[in-house]
Amino acid sequence: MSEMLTKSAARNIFYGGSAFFFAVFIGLAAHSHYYAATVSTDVAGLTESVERGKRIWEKHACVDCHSILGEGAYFAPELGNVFVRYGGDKDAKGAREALKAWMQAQPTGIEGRRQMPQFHLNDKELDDLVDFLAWTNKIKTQNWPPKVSG
Amino acid sequence: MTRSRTPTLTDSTIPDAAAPPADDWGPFTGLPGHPLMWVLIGSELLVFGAALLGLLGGRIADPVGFRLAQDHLDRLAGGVNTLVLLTSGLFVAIAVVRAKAARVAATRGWLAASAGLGLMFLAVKAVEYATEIGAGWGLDSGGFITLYFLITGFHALHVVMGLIILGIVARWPTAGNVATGAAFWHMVDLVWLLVFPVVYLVR
Amino acid sequence: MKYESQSIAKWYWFVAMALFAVQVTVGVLAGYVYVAPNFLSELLPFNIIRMLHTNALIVWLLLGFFGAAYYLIPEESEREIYSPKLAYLQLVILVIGAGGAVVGYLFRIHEGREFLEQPLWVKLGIIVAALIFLFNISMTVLAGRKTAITNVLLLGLWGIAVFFLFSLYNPANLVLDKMYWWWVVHLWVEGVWELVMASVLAFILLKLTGVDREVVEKWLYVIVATSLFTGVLGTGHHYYWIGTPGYWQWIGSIFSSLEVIPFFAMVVFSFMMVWKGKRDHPNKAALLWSLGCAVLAFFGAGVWGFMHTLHPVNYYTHGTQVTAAHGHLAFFGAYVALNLAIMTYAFPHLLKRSPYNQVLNMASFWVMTSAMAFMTFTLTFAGAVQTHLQRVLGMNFMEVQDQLALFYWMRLGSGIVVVLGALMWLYAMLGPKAASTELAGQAAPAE
Amino acid sequence: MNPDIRRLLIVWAALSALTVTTMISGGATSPARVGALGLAVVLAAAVIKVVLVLAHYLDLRQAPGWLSGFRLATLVLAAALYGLALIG
Repeated sequence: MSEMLTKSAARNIFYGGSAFFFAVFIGLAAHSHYYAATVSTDVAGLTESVERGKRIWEKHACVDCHSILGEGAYFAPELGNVFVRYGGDKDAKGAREALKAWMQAQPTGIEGRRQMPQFHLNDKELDDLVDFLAWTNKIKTQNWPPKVSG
Repeated sequence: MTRSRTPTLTDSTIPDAAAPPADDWGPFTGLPGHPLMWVLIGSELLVFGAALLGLLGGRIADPVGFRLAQDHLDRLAGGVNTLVLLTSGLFVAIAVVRAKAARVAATRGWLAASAGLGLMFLAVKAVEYATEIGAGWGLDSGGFITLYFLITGFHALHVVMGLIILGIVARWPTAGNVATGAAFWHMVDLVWLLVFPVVYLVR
Repeated sequence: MKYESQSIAKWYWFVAMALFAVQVTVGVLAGYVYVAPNFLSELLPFNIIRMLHTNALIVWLLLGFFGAAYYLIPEESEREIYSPKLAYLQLVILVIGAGGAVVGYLFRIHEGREFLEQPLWVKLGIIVAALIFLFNISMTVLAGRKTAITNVLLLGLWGIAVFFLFSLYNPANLVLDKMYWWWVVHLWVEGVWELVMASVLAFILLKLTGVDREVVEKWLYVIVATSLFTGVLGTGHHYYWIGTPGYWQWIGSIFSSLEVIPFFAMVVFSFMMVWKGKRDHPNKAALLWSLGCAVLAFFGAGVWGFMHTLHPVNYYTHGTQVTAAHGHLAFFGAYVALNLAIMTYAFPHLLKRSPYNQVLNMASFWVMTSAMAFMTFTLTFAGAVQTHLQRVLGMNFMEVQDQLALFYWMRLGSGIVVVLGALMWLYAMLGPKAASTELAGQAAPAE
Repeated sequence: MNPDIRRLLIVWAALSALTVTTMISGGATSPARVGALGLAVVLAAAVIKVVLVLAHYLDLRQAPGWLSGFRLATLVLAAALYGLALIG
């Protein structure tokens, strides 16, 4: 039966098996795509200002200090739920003002404290960024993070 | 494209040592079917074993929710499907015997019979799924329902994969190919022998 | 060196070595900012330092892989590289892209997704370079002898290029952005990179131990099969908390627990090969790096990955220093050590020397490895404390970070030692002896 | 009859009988709960079936080392499943 013990048969099983798992993965990813685009995110609330906020988030590489939904650098606090940490669930306006004020007050320059750069965002950009963070806060994340501390 | 004439270190110039025979697969030698198929079989058994342990572990955390969902399963259909797969396994095992005797037509006939039962399994499963989905169940319902769909769905995809493999080995029905394809099919069968009692009956 | 065009590898590896030095140096800088946060905070903020650290790592590892491909494919395929000119063109594009990215980062020119911060023009350059590379390599392989090593390596390299394309997709919906971002990141490091790793390791061991090719190649298929059978659906362990459905918790937990299998198989494989090997190869340093690679990958990627991959654990540890610990040892073990192994093996051939500076090279292995292990333990403890204070007790992030100061000092210390080890290694590779130990032609040691 | 096929038929008959046993003790047609003893029967039948499939359908009787390895693994798995089932 040595004809089947060849390496070319091994290669075929390797390719076939991998293709099988990959096909399963693609199928589940397609379902997850649908889920993310309909169930877990606020699609109606994904306004242009939220998108602009996301681009500002990217332009300044915020993810290279902060994490968002637990991904990113771990140098600065998690921001996926920062809106609720600032009380945005109870007082959205107050949280917005507090976040903007925080951004504008950076860097603190306090010795021995981690410093956040001043990005010179104008008021509209700050609003967009807060819109993005508020939108992100509404993503259904299977109840992560465990504590509001992020 | 000239070869370098520089004297070189010998490890690049030593020809590969005389190769051992192609059917020497170390510890895998002697397994029926291709050794790499057994790597796949082993991986699958680990996956399903872990999933079943996960299911019963999850059940400890939420016994009531699990029971309420589980009571809606069609246990009779699950039992019938067990018999279908076992019979299908018999047919494919006979196909292996015939393939060893190089009886191509008989081999293909038994493979086809086996695949037919595989299709019947899928049909029964589809009826079950249709009822359950009609009752509002979905892959992301959570708890028992999610695990039920994941485990049986992943198994059903293996049946589909098995049908494809049976088709391929029916096209090239050498003894080795048929043994390799049969090994996969039996693995699908074997997994169901554990899935059926644990998912449907443990309650 | 049997084929002229293998010397292409040398130039790729020179660039890789330079970026290696940059990567570890910037890493120490980042570690220093952790303990002295005001340092350079205006001139070079942490986010820029970090993208330099991670991007330099990724690019030098890729350059190392490209070099490895150019080195081993001629020997495996038994012919010269299809077009050395294209290979050098590819290198020039990559150097311009990498250099442009580094300088750009210093001036805040970057995009903003983790690890994919390269400006669009650099991404496109990478894609062009990858296409040139794949064309060149595939033409060589197709025309020559086909071995399991070239097969697997080629599949891995094609996978790298294909999945990189997802770096161009950046939708406004953060969840979708993250979902496909992992198609680059996870399917690279826990998918196709493993194919490159396994095939390069197989090549080195084949050469160093003299074990039959037949045996090596069968093992190779077994290992890469388990990598992809587990690793593809193992992507699920990144889909727990980013807005994807809950079923990934089960899929991710089950499949990624099994991702340890291929790494374990690589350890068994490497030691078996050495044990069964008939050859007493003089390049002991290359052997040390190869075995070290398998073992450290097993611990870093396998064990440290498993530690926090089950979803009930990950719920608490996700995005803490535990991840940092795992990331550091996994990259060092699986991919840094692999590159250092193949370079250590191949450089004497490329320079037409007998193996040189072996003692220094091996010393650098132990220095770097001990320091990385220490760093990993430090970060693991930091992560455990952080998880408890922040995720269980709910303490504020910065308060918790203040509690971790001691760990960050120790991490900085181990980082400095890593840099020393890296410099030792670079000196061993490029220093004076490399230029003086002329190979005595036919009097090469019996191997 | 070909002895191999006769053997396979006997194995198939045994597997079918065990399946019917499983369905009865597992209450496939009744809504009643399954007790500890019923579960033990169900899982024991499953283990025997798995081993029969391994040995005869998969022909692992040709490779006794592998067969006993798989048998042990199945037993351990079934024992763990039984334990979890009793707790839950």
